[in-house]
Amino acid sequence: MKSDQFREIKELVEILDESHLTELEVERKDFRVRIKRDVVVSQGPPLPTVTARDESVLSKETAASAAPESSQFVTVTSPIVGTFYGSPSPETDSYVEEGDFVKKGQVICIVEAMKLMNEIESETDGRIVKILVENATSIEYGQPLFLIDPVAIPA
Amino acid sequence: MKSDQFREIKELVEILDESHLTELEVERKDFRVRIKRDVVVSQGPPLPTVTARDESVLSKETAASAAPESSQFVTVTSPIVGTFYGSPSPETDSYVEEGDFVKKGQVICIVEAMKLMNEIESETDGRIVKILVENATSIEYGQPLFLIDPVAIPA
Amino acid sequence: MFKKILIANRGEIALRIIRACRELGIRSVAVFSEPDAKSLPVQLADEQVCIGPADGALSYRNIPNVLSAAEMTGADAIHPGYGFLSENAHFAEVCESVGMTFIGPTSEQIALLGDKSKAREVMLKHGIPVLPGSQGEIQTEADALAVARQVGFPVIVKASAGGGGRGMRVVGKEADLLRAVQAAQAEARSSFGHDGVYIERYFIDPRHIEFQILADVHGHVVHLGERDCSIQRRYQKLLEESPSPAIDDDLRKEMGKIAVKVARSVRYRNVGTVEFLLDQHRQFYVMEVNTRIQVEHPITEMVTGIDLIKEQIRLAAGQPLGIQQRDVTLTGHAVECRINAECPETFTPSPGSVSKFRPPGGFGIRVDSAMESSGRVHPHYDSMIAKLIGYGRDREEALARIYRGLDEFVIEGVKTTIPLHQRILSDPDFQKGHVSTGFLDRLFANR
Amino acid sequence: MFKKILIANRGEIALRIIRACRELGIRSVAVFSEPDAKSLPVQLADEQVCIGPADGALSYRNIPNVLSAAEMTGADAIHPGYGFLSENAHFAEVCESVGMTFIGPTSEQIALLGDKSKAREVMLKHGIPVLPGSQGEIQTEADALAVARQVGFPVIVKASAGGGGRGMRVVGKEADLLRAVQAAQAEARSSFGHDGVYIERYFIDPRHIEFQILADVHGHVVHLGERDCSIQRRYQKLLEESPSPAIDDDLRKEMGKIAVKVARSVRYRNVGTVEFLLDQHRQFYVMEVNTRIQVEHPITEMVTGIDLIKEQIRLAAGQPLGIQQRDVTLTGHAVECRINAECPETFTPSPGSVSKFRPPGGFGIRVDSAMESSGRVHPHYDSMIAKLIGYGRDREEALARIYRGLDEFVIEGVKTTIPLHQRILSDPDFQKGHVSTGFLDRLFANR
Repeated sequence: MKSDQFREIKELVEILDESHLTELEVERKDFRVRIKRDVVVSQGPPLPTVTARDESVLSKETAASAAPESSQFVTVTSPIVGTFYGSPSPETDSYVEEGDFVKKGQVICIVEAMKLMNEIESETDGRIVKILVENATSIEYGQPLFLIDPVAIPA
Repeated sequence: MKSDQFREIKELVEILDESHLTELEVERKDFRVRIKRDVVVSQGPPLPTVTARDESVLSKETAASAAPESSQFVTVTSPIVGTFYGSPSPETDSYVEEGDFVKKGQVICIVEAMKLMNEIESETDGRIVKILVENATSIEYGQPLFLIDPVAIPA
Repeated sequence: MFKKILIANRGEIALRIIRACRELGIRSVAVFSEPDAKSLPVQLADEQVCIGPADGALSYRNIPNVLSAAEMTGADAIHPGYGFLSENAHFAEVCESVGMTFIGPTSEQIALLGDKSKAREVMLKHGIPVLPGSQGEIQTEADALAVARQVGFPVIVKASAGGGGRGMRVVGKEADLLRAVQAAQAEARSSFGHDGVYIERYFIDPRHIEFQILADVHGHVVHLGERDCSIQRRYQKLLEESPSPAIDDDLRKEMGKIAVKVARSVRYRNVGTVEFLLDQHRQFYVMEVNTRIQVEHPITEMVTGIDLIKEQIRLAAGQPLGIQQRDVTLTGHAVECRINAECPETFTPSPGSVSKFRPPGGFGIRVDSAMESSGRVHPHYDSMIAKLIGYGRDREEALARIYRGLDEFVIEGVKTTIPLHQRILSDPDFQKGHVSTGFLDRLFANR
Repeated sequence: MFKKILIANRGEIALRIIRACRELGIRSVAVFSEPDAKSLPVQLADEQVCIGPADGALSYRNIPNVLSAAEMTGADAIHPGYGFLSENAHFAEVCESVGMTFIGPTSEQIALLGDKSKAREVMLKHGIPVLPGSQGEIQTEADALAVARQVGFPVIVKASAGGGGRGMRVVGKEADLLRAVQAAQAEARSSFGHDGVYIERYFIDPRHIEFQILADVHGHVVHLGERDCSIQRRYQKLLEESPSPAIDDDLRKEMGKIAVKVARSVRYRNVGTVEFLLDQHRQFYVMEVNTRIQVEHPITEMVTGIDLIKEQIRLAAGQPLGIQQRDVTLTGHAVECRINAECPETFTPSPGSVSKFRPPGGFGIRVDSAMESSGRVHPHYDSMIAKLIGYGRDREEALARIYRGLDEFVIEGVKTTIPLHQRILSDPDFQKGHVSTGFLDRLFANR
């Protein structure tokens, strides 16, 4: 995180702290901050808590378009380092498309590592909101692959 | 000044800053902090100003007794590095004693440097509140030698 | 020469390798576990790939992820550093099979020299002085007794697959032998998955001396003199120096010849270290060969002027050694202190945030560290946070330098072994060069 | 040997001297001006005395305060560093008169060698090659014309008391001579209080080469080889290296002999530097002698292994030189980059707070600096905040090292000359060693 981001966080903490509200959230292109005041019964003043995330990787993928409200979604990340493939072979259809409904345990992509094809399964029932990686690109450990909305129900 | 003192000052600034008061003063054994908010007409929030002084040297001399309110006094500091003498020679009386009234320009001590005796003059009319240095001790540049109360008038 | 090297390691050795790459004009790829995302090597490498979570088994030891990262970045070689995959023969073999250069010896050499009793057999065959003991692993109880009687008590029972003090038992008298063999076998089985053990004569208070070896693929081998690593705590080295106060030119020549012979006996290539035990009568015995770069390699660099990591890379690329044995001279004296984030009394690790890190500088001081102010000591990994190296024209100057460097070193937020090093350096026996592997225990006993 | 040394300086050289004292077991006293109260040398010295306000004339150049501080702390010697009082003959004389050891040559030697035209006369008398020019100061206009015609144009008019480029005028043709002499005299009068000037032949694009000298009180003198300081901007050195790419063993022997002869001609003692001008035909001329330790002394330390500050202290204490000329060998190659807090394009100073300072480390990298994170660059003083020294087995390795070091160096909050050094090091002419005092102007002209 850059030092000017720290500065901004500090300012936000102060803004909230001086108000009577309990939560403040600011989101910008590649930077999101949420500050919350826990309503606690204590002897000291209420302590604000800060959650900041550098979402530059995420924002790179979602471009500047209206990003879905990601906090309610499940992010499927890559458990291995390798090459992402959305379909079993170049000739066949993709495992899933955006908007598709998937079941927990359903194969949603493969990651090739050392000539081995590793099938990646959905961790939840839900709707594929966003595929975050282009076909046939290199991905690292922990890289977000899919956003799934777990509360969506097929119409 | 120790780092925990800095931390304390920071906390105090925050306390004042979050209040609607204009001044806060805390005094402890060897440490005193005064924080003031200038009541200014500005577009930004009022800026607090900090004045902190490490009075460990002072407190060493004044012991635990009620320290005089030094901010109103003039401090005479040494303009040179050398040895402090309160009298022209070991046989003679001191130039001044605590409680004496002095005139601006009056010699109040000598500092010996490289065998030369440098007479130090009072910068102001007033009463010698405190002699801060023992006779015949080494002193560095800028070291406080006397506290003078410039508003005191001979009875 | 390689165009891009992936560094399958972390911390100071990853940074050390990145620096060498940069000086050679080779691009570097840092792989990292999640908690290391902001570490100095990750900042300073040309490319970065996250390969797993904090647990080293799932990241830095994760062969598929490391190799995938190498493939996807187009690296043509992997430097394993020390620890992690550096002495993993299987990893070296997989690298070989996919055409990725493993910067180190061949997988067969790693496998052979990693099996201590097999390595012992090979060396015996080549007339290399090894510790008196069993020829290969102990097969029967009678075997154990016969060997122990022959070499004389005390003896030490060691696991063939062992290292770092595990699977070892010192036995003072015959009555305790069989129980010790069984215990060592059990420990070896659970630690290394192989219960083979062998027996050697046990020396009280020897020196731990090791010779640095360089070998090219054409069979040309030189040694770069010795390092004295006698200051240890439970087989963990703390402070090393080169040259050794116990070794003169004649003994260096003699031991160096044996070190080179050891390398030749297995057609060794790349850098390696031959570890010796040296007794008080100038008798020496080869203990084992380390098939990787050592933590303490910088002291050899300081006294020889040779950059061992650059040489390692050049040798792995198939380049011939540019020097002959006669070109190697040891100039001056170098000492290394390993600064660990540990309590200097109890050696319990002290992980946490390093609020301030200000390394010393100036003439004759070298610092190899991946720490910086606001960095973190992670509980998942090794507690070493810096290597401080002091160099001088002679031992006295080197010791004064490193002492001054320790004095100047500011590390706030975690406990470190700096006070322990100051104690060692202040010890009259140490100052006279009278050290052995028992030194540290005596230092603690004499308080 | 001294028990306590007062260091009459600030910044990196004060820290350098404190480090040497610590390694020799000598107590150190830091004197400081008010804004330097929290500086690293003040933190690291054994004792501290405030000697004045920010203005150097009232603090670091304040002879009574410096001497009082030495007296009151019981110091038995004063190390002046470079700049400030280091070449002040009067200060050295006062030290001598009060029985305080001035760590440097005698006051007479400082006075003689500080008067450039007088020094020239002495050297001429001893058959030392000096630049063709006037014998002593110019007395009349006719004198000036006669000398200039004899040595041939272009000539340079220099102030006897000069230094750092002030009081100098280059004259290309006869018609401009007299006006230039008058201008130089006027500048000399206002800068140094003495309007004496002399004339020398002016060389276009020479190298600036200097030899390090060590001399003991018994008249034993050795030289420690040369430094090539040709990379300059307006007579300010920016980057130095040792050995010089222009000097082979034969020329080194020849110039070294002359450097030693210069020292002997004035019975020099302590450390000193003989500055030469070297033209493209291997002709060399002595320009002047610097009677102090130089900023760039570390590169000589790196290639000789000799700690110049420790030697300086030992020599001042009257100890004999422990080495003969044949013991001195230059091993490897060293480069120094002066990192100034300046705009790398315009050279305007960039004072302010250094929010982050993270020096590079590792093999072959040395950093001499008194800066640290949250330190300050004070507008009152020299803008140099660090010296980065790169050492390697040969010039190529040294250049790769220091380039890597510059890359790694993090200094936030002020502008620095790091980008300029990277440009110099990337220049093909520089890489080939083809440099002269005109190099930097050409680099800027060729953009």
